[in-house]
Amino acid sequence: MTFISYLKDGISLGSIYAIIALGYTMVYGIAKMLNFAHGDVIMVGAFVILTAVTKAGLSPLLSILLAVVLCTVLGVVIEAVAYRPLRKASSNLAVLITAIGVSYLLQNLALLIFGADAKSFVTVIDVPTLVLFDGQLTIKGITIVTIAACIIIMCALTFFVNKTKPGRAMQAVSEDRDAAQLMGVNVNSTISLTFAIGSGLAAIAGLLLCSAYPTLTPYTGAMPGIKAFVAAVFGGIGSIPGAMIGGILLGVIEIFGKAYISSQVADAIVFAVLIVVLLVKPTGLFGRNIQEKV
Amino acid sequence: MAMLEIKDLEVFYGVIQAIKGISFEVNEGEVVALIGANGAGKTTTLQTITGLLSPKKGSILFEGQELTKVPAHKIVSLGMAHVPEGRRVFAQFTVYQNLLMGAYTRKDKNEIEASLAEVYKRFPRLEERKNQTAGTLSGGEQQMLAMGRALMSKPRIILMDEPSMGLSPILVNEIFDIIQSVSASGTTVLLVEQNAKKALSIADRAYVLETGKIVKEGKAETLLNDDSIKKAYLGE
Amino acid sequence: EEGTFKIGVIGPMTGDYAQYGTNVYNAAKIAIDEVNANGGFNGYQVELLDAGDDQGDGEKAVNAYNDLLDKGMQMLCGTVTSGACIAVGAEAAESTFLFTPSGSAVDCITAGSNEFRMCFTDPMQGSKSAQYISENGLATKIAILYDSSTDYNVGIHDAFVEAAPEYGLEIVADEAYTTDSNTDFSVQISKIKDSGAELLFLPNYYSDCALILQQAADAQLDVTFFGVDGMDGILSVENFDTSLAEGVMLLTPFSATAEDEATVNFVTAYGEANNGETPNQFAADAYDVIYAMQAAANDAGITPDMSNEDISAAMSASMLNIEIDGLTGAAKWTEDGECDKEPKAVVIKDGVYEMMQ
Amino acid sequence: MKKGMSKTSKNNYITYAMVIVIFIVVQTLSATGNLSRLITGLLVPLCVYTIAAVSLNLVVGFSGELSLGHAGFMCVGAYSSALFSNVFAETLPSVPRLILAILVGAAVAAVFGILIGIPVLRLRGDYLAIVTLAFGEIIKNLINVLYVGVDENGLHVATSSAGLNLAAGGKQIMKGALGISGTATLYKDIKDYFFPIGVVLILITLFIVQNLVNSRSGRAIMSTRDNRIAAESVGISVTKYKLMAFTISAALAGVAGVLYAHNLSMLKVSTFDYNLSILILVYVVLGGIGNLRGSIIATIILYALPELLRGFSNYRMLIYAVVLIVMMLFNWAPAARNWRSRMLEKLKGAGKKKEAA
Amino acid sequence: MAMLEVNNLSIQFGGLRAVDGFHVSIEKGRLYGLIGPNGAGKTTIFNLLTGVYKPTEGVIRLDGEDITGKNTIEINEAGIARTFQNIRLFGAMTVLDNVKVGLHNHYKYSTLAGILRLPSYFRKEKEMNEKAMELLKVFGLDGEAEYLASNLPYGKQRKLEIARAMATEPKLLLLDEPAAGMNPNETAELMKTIHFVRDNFDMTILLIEHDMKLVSGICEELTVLNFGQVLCQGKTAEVLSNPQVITAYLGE
Ligand SMILES: Nc1ncnc2c1ncn2[C@@H]1O[C@H](COP(=O)(O)OP(=O)(O)OP(=O)(O)O)[C@@H](O)[C@H]1O
Ligand SMILES: Nc1ncnc2c1ncn2[C@@H]1O[C@H](COP(=O)(O)OP(=O)(O)OP(=O)(O)O)[C@@H](O)[C@H]1O
Ligand SMILES: [Mg+2]
Ligand SMILES: [Mg+2]
Repeated sequence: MTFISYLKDGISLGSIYAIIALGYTMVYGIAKMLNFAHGDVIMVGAFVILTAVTKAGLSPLLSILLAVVLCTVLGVVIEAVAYRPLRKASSNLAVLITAIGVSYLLQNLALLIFGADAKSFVTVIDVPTLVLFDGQLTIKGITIVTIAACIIIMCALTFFVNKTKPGRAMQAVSEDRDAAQLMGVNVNSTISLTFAIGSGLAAIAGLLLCSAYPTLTPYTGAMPGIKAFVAAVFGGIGSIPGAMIGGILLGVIEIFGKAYISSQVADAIVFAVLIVVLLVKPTGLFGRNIQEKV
Repeated sequence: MAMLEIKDLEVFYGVIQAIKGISFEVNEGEVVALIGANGAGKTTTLQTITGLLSPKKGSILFEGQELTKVPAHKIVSLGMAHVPEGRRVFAQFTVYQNLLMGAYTRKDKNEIEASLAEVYKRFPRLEERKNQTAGTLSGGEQQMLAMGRALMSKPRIILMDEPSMGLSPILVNEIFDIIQSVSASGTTVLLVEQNAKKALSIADRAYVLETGKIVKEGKAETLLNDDSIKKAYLGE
Repeated sequence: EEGTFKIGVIGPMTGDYAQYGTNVYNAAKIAIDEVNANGGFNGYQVELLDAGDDQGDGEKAVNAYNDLLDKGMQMLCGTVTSGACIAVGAEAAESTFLFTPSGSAVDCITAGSNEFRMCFTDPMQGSKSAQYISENGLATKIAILYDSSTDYNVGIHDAFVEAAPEYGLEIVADEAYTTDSNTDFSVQISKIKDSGAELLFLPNYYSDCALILQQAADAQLDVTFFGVDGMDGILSVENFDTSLAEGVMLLTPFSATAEDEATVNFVTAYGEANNGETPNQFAADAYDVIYAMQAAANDAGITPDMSNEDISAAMSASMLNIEIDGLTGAAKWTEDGECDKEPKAVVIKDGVYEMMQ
Repeated sequence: MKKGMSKTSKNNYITYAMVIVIFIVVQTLSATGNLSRLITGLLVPLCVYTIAAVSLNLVVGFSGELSLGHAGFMCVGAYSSALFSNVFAETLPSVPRLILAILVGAAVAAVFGILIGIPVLRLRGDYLAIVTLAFGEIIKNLINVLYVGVDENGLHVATSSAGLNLAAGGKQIMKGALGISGTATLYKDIKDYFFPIGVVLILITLFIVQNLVNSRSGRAIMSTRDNRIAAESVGISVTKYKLMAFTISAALAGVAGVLYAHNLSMLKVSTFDYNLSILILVYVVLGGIGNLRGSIIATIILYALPELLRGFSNYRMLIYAVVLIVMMLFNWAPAARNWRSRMLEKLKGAGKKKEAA
Repeated sequence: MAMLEVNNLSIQFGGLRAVDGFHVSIEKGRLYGLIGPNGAGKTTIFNLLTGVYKPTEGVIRLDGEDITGKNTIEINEAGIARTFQNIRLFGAMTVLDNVKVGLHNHYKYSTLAGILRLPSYFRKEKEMNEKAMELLKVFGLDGEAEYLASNLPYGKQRKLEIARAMATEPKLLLLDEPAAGMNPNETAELMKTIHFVRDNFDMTILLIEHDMKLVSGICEELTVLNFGQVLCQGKTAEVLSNPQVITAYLGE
């Protein structure tokens, strides 16, 4: 039973990584950039919800909606102002560094506005805990919600990217921007759309992250952002199911590492497993192994 | 009025001027060839017309509309398609998906299906390979795909950048036949070619580009028999 | 200007630990305003320089220290975090008077004879905790959950573990987490639950503890929770459900909910100046530091025109003469710079601290 | 047929000259008392980060791989050398001890470079980036639980403080999250020379990197960056040369770590997290990928910026972020580049006209 | 004995047998052409010969030595160098350095000597420069030695690729569509250069080309490939008049 229970814990934690990784991988796969500010958009989303609920007294649903809208706008604005001018830069590292600048900017703005003190997140999602096997296994409501959200978002994104026209356009843009343009794809708006979706999902991720681990500071998004990056790579860059599976596995490994090896070196264990997996499968679990035509 | 009219076009890469004030026109139904040595600026010209590059000076009128003010992605729906140099197929898409991207701006499913059938008829190889990822196609196959993809938008004018590059002799002939049949079906063609002989033999008119300037123009037959052209571009 | 003392604060004002630095700075400001109103340092007014932000990092702390010296700093209230304090301590040794409110690692003030601290040392908190638990018969089977990547937590943990056998405590679970994964404690909590521990020792800062308490409640972990001074502040975490902290015990020198006049005044003043925030133990320590500096300054008879070295020497000598009764209790100082005061044990009852014994 | 100095070697000499001129200017200012303490304090850290940036540029700029674990190598260099210095604190005089410490730091970091490089360099692009990041974090996590002490029986290594079992009179050197403290104090006598030493180390780093890049092996390294398949087709072993770049870069990062560890009294592993790796990457990218002089200039500007912005107190990190974004756009956006080169042309044109007139 | 002996070479990509039972025998000093329709498998054969792909079946012998299954580097050392259909230069390096990378395994000095600038560094670098300039001169690229390779016009990039391949001092040089993207004049010039190289550098050359003028102009023998299989092999003139070749490849 303890094994099952640990597995459940791992999946709960992993589902949080997964939900962040889904938004991350969207931008990562299409715009071909590591958006280091993604984690901070998550933080902004969480702060918006918290402020809307506690200070403005909005209903939870309305607050979430507000956060999604604001984060979407934020994502689009960031892309237009800070990333778009660098789209044709001679190295794609340039935009990576700018993303880091944006990350600092969001953190420090939040610091000035909300202060440094950690705040507890309020209960926005109220789903009862599931009790199984006479209380031997309990699954928290938020976990169920997160996993459900993950699956829904994963399916929706997969469908969107593969089966809809804007989705196809996104893939074309990720392959070859100029050629996509020649096909009539508006590259700017496609990338904006990508950021809009990614950032909207960040707001949801912020909600779920802070509901599961109810603490919030201006730096709350940074570490989960990195872990989501790890999860996205783990699953295979640009692969939507990969992001989800990568996230969940990351969580499970972390929990098993703590449970069966040592809680002091759990981080090292997670990363060591990641390395081993990548050495065996160099493009991640679901990454396509693109052979270069010589 | 000409279908496509380029006036005093100047294009820069940073501080380097690649196009130094060229003017030319393409009339409806014509095949116009643009020939010139390596680095003359042929590709640059085509890319400027379809908005991938923006000119510093000059105007590009397509059916009376100023293209320099139209964003690149809107150009294809005006009826202009571009087969880019180096093919630029979507490497991870299948052949079929590439062709569908060509019809990105079109809505009517049945018509798209019809175009697809037409392209497959023109390029049976593409139908054979429709589920292969484009990146693993041979060079010639990719070239066919690039042309097929451009045709999927049902363009009124098609710009082709060295479509015969890397093709087998039989395919070169085929491609030129296809260009002719495309032209015969009413599509105007602006053709950039290194294979000047072939290009001139199917073109109505031609322009010769040298280091960013047009140095000669005229009827294709005339140029085909022009001594200096023969010497410089036909290898005779 | 001439005729005023200049005091600097160094601590994390941005970054992961910003809450500690800002608390110290805000409290120092309040204390200095009060001190100026009641006669200043030896009759001279005191000016608080802009906060020296170190983001909790030693190297940046040294930079901040140098910058403050450029700006005329004569005495230092800082630094806030231990690692940074050790780094600055080496620079300030025998040159600038250093008085840290919260640098609790042993080495923070060992570099020079002119270095003092307000808080307890980590090892002392560790062993005092063990002693307290044992003497009051709170438990014998102990579990620990601590951040193994942060010096404060490790310092207390190590000392506690060392002292435990001496006091007849058995450590049945010793679980860790790191700053990089400080949100999910499910495994650690279930291991602790399985270990049969009666008491969970939490030598961590309050923001982590808030999460731990929440998850422990979810897991229905039924033990006594025992914290140290870092736990203080938990009741004022915005939106925290204080019922989760019911029955939690901690050793702390300060309680923001105490009803003595000094505390009430301070908490009110702090809230007014900082849009309603409640000060934590860092703030209280910093507040006391300024008052202790005042006492020492008056005793030493220093004047603003003296050099940093002279001020430092005079203050250090006087530190041994003074005694203050501050927010964190009655305190006096030993020659090695340590503060001699008794930790107060409190228990959280109905959302407020209640003194034990 | 030697036609004077080639363009690259001229470029190299300009870089050396720049470093030396900056050094002389700084020394002069300092000798005449025109340097604030803040700036003086920044000098050695600047050397640390310059070395780190130049060495990272070898990997990012010349071998074309994105490494996010550079701080890990600094960390290894820092810890191994600090350990060495502490162990031999009594047996060796400070100058040879420092030299040996530098070599130890470089060697240990190089070994780690090889150990990590062999498996991971088979990966490409972002997969390689994530694995380097992972290694950095693993190193950090493991050192965090490492305790090392010495007594008359020699070196003891353990994973907890209690596990060391030191004999009486033994001394704990590495204390897990508490790190190593007091290393700088061992070098009090030569502390003033750390800046010149740092500058010499920069020059050596430049010497190694520039000469490597302009040699047979350097060309091989760059060829693997530009086109892996073509490089193999002419008989270049991609793995060998990527590994060479990675290892040399790691060794030099180790040297940066040594300087860091010996300049500061406090060595904490949490300093060397992925944020530091990213920060160094920021220097490299802002200064220009593959441009060593750019790395130096960018390091100086970006490291000093937040320190010089201290006057803006709360807003300084915000301003820093904005400036970083703006500088990146200005340096990298094609539009800005075109504008700059046009301006440059104009300036040149104007200059010529003047000459003609 | 032939310089290159290939027997029963095959490779399978998923369901596609891209090269199927390919065989060829090329004498030392020959100028040999490999032609065939697009997608016939010509480039794939180059990739097999140079170890980019591992054959599913077959044997490759170079000068009697079995090199089947060796990796690209070993094969280059054994004496095969190539150019690529889609140009692969070291774009951010100078033209001169591109060739010097090709010289890498023939002018050796240690990394340490390079860093410390020991005498061997100066000696070898001087030799390398001279050798590289000599090669560049053959292709008329000596004037552009300090240009970045990516700034060269297309035709010159192709030539630089050949120069770089030659720098590795191969016995067998594989050229994949060297005349692609060149106009007839440039092609004519290239033909002369290829001849010159063969004659003066003691090389065997196998080339893929679709430009019949070049093929009929300089190739002495040809193999025609169709659907991965050898359609026809022999003297150039004979092959080009083979009716099968005409229907499958040449047309008209
Ligand atoms: N991205 C670029 N940056 C700088 N210069 C460029 C760039 N692209 C092209 N050029 C230069 O502009 C000029 C014209 O190039 P363009 O590609 O239009 O020539 P082209 O006639 O198409 O030649 P080719 O037959 O080789 O395709 C050349 O001198 C080329 O070097
Ligand atoms: N890695 C691969 N995976 C799948 N199919 C491949 C791969 N490489 C080549 N092919 C297929 O093998 C066949 C032969 O390709 P190859 O590139 O050798 O043709 P080629 O004869 O060089 O043609 P061209 O003259 O057009 O360059 C083609 O149908 C191609 O699609
Ligand atoms: Mg072109
Ligand atoms: Mg080919």
